[in-house]
Amino acid sequence: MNAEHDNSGSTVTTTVLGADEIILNMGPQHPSTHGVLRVKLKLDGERVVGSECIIGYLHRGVEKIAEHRSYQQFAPYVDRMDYVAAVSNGLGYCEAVEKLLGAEAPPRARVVRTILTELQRIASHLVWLGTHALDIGALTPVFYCFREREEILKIFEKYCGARLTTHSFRIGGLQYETYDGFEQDVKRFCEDFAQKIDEYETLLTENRIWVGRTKGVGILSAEDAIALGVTGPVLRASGRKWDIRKAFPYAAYDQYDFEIPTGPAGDTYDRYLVRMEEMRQSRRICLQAIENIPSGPIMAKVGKVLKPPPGEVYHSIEAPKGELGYYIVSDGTTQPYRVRVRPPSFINLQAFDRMARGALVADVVAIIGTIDIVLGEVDR
Amino acid sequence: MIPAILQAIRPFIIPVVCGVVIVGVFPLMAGYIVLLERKVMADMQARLGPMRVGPHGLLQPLADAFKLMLKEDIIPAHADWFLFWVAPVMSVTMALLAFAALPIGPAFQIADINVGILFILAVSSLGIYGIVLGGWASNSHYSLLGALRSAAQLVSYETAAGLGLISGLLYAGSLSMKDIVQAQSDRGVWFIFAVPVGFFIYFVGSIAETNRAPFDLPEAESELVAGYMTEYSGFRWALYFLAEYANMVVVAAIATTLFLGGWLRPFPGYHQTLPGTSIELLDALPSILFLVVALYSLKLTPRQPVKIQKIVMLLVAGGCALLALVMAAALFAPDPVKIGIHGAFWFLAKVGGYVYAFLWVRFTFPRYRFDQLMRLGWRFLIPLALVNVIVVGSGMIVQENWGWRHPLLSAIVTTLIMLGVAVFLAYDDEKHQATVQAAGGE
Amino acid sequence: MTVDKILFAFFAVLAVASAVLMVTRRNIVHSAVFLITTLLATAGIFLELQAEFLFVVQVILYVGGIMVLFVFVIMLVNLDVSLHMLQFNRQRFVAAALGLALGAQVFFALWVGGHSLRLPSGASLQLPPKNSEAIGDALFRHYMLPFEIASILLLVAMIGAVVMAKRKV
Amino acid sequence: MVPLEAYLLLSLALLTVGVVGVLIRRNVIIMLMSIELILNAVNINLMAFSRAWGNVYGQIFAIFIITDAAAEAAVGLGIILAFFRNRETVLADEMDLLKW
Repeated sequence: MNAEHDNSGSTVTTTVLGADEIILNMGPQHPSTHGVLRVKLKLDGERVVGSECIIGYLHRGVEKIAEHRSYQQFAPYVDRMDYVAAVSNGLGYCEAVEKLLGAEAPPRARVVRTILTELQRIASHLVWLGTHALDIGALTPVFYCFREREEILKIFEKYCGARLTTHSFRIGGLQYETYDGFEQDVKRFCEDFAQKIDEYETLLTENRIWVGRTKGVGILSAEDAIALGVTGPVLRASGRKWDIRKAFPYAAYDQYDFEIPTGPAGDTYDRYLVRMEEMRQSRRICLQAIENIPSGPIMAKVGKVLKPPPGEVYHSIEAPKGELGYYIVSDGTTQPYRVRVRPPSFINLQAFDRMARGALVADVVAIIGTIDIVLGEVDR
Repeated sequence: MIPAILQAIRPFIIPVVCGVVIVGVFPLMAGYIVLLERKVMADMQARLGPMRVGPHGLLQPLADAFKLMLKEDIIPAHADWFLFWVAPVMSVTMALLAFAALPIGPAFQIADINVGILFILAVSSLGIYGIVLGGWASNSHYSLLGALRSAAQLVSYETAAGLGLISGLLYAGSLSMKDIVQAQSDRGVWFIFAVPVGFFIYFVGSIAETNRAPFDLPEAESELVAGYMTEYSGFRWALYFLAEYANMVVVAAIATTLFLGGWLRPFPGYHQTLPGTSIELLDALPSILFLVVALYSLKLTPRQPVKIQKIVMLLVAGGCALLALVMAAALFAPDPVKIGIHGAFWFLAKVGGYVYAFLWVRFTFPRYRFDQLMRLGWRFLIPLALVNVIVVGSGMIVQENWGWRHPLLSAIVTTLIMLGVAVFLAYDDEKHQATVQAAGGE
Repeated sequence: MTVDKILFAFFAVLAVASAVLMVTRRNIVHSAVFLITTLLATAGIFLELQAEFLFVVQVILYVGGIMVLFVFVIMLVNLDVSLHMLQFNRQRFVAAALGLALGAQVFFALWVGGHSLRLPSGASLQLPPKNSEAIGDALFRHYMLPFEIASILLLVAMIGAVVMAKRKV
Repeated sequence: MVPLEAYLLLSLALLTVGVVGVLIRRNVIIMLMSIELILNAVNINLMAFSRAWGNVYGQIFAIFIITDAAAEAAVGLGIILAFFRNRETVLADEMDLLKW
């Protein structure tokens, strides 16, 4: 079953195994690997004794493409990495290039960017919650989640015409002014959303089966998480209060008041609680921001042709899944010399083996879900 | 010669006709149970469900059936073709065989076997072979894992569900399906009120036995793709599907017969008559219900966008009106006919309610993990069921010897005792789990 | 009464044929399936003998319990290896001859001495109609001690099986 | 009415097949299944006699035999599993040492 199609140069041997150990291939076509991830599991009965993630089925050479596009031309490509959080990707890239240029977006643009990014965070977490619950067997939350996500996507659509891969930001600020009624839409959404989160929580948080399936599953200690470079909600659930929004504030985050939730145990249940609380905090940020959007220009003066001075820059933001960093080297021409992306999903996926060892097959599904990977970002 | 043969086959005519009706009608009915499931699911998930084929998706089952029949029939390479072929047939045969002893109303029963309920349990316990052999014959890890899980799960939960049934059977004092209903009529109480804990155990056990969520591990989509059905497609897959829904109806029918009063009308002591007639209000309820549905369909008819949909909707309205007419006419028919038709209505209504509870549970709860499922079965349900049998038995003795005439009195006492036992078991299980986790797994 | 005979013949032929297939099949799973068929045919014969309760016990316990255990174990031990090996052992001809000789001997004994056994004709007596009640009566009135002993046997077997199958005792 | 001899003959046939199965197969699981076949043959006898005598005592004995078969299957399969774990074989003629 697994020997003949092994075209990935993997290191797991499929030689003679003991009577109890079998190798199970999950994916790349599997309902709960969230795309084209392939996981090779070494099983002792139903218990995982080893695992290997085999990636690259969605590799498109995004970083290489960057070397043959101008800075503006490359911006839409980054949306295709983490396609459930395209706005965040765009923000990271635009700010990195702005840093390289020495420019800064005007205040109004920064506030609008913050609002849209936080909405995107909520949308991304909603996708995570729905699919995660579906993996664990709860059929209903996914529809509730997508119902609310739809509202967010509608706001995006009204703002820039696109729903999924929005390309809503430009280097130096925004392309579009906010539409009439933008504030009302966001406000209405945020006000309704508080009650919606409670609705999800009544379905899951206290549910014995849900707690049984997630508590104590896929434990990742803070030390391990840091050693593996894990960031985002996964790290915070392990108890470290690390959030780029607080540590190196970007956009307009320094103006707003919000909490960074952390979890005590670093298990799947804590990651669930952390993400739920993050949605509440995102809502809070949106509500604060929408109260007071400064007026003024939305675009800094960066010129039509971007020619950053030679040099290099690393800029990272807190994407919904963790630290999303862009490392850009300029050789003074209109095209970047090298772009390297630090995708949170890719790094977080490294922790999978640590979490899955000793778990049961059913837990593997929960663990893949709880890392919250998007294969477009892992493979790039 | 011919009269002799006629004489010989005469006792078989009615059962054979009933059997043919069930085998012929049930697959269609299963299709509509699927439609119902999808509609209920859609309702709970804030969406519409199938709307395309026919008005409100009413022709969807037929479309699905045609699609499944036209699909390519794939037998995987290196599969054991004989068992691969035979397994789904086995599954569906055993599931439909159980219908032989189900009393759908006092008049409509293929055979009143004096070990009826055991017969149904026996036959439905054979359905496991369809799953296990199918999973093995597919020659796939997912299928085999699903099959093994299924075998372990069915064996465990059959025990619990069986013990749950026994507590009800203690009250019934018979294994014949007809006598069980009769006993409830005589005692004047449905056994769900006499042994609520037994009913609860059977409910959980029957969900697990039919592989429905939250116990649908053998076909857990997110883990094992589709479990034992992974390699099946087209019509064979449809057979498995049919077997699953048939099993669902069978367990619902057992529960209805033993715990929910079978074909008996609710509130037998309530005798409010309709003004100006001698017809009882509750007896007239079915026809009123069908009439309302018919009128509602009629109201929806002009709103259908396509002509063919209008026609189908009109047919639905006509069908419901016809049923209402039949139910109403039965009120004036001689007693056996009246009880037969109305009994069938109440029986099917109760089965429908039980199945609805299944669906409700399915869309509300996440899925158990395998070890949790086993723990729930062996550490909670089976001990609870064992204690329940003893407590209910003792309660009956006490009731008979001490002269507690009212059946509900001992029911209340035994239920309170059982609740205490359940709390204790849950507490003990949690403590055990804590020590296991403290010891670091295993 | 012809229905009786037809049923008996059908089940008997089914039982013997699948028993033979069970012994001769190469694949263990097929063997198990044929044994299941034999057991079901036997259950049919029980039904034909008006022993409904034993019919149900046979189906629930034998087919639904014991054979599930067999199938389960067959699937746990891997089968591909033994499939290609020699299926019968070296003394197979002698053994088969001896087995058949035993059968022939008993048959001969029946043939010769069957009339002197004074077996009841069967048609004369009827079983009590309520089969399960009669069995319960007999079991708990006259055979209480054997019943308890059987339960202890089961307990012992259960403990034995757990100890055997456990990895670390 | 089916004569009693017919049941005895059927039982004899199953017994013979079972005995031959135990003797000629190498696979322990099939040997165990053949033993089940023999027990089953006994059951048919008992049931036939019970019917012939018109009482249920034969059926009681059949119940005990089924109990016995269950116990035997559980322990036997337990041994086979334990053995398979040690030696990775289920063939009877490879079980030729007292200790591994």
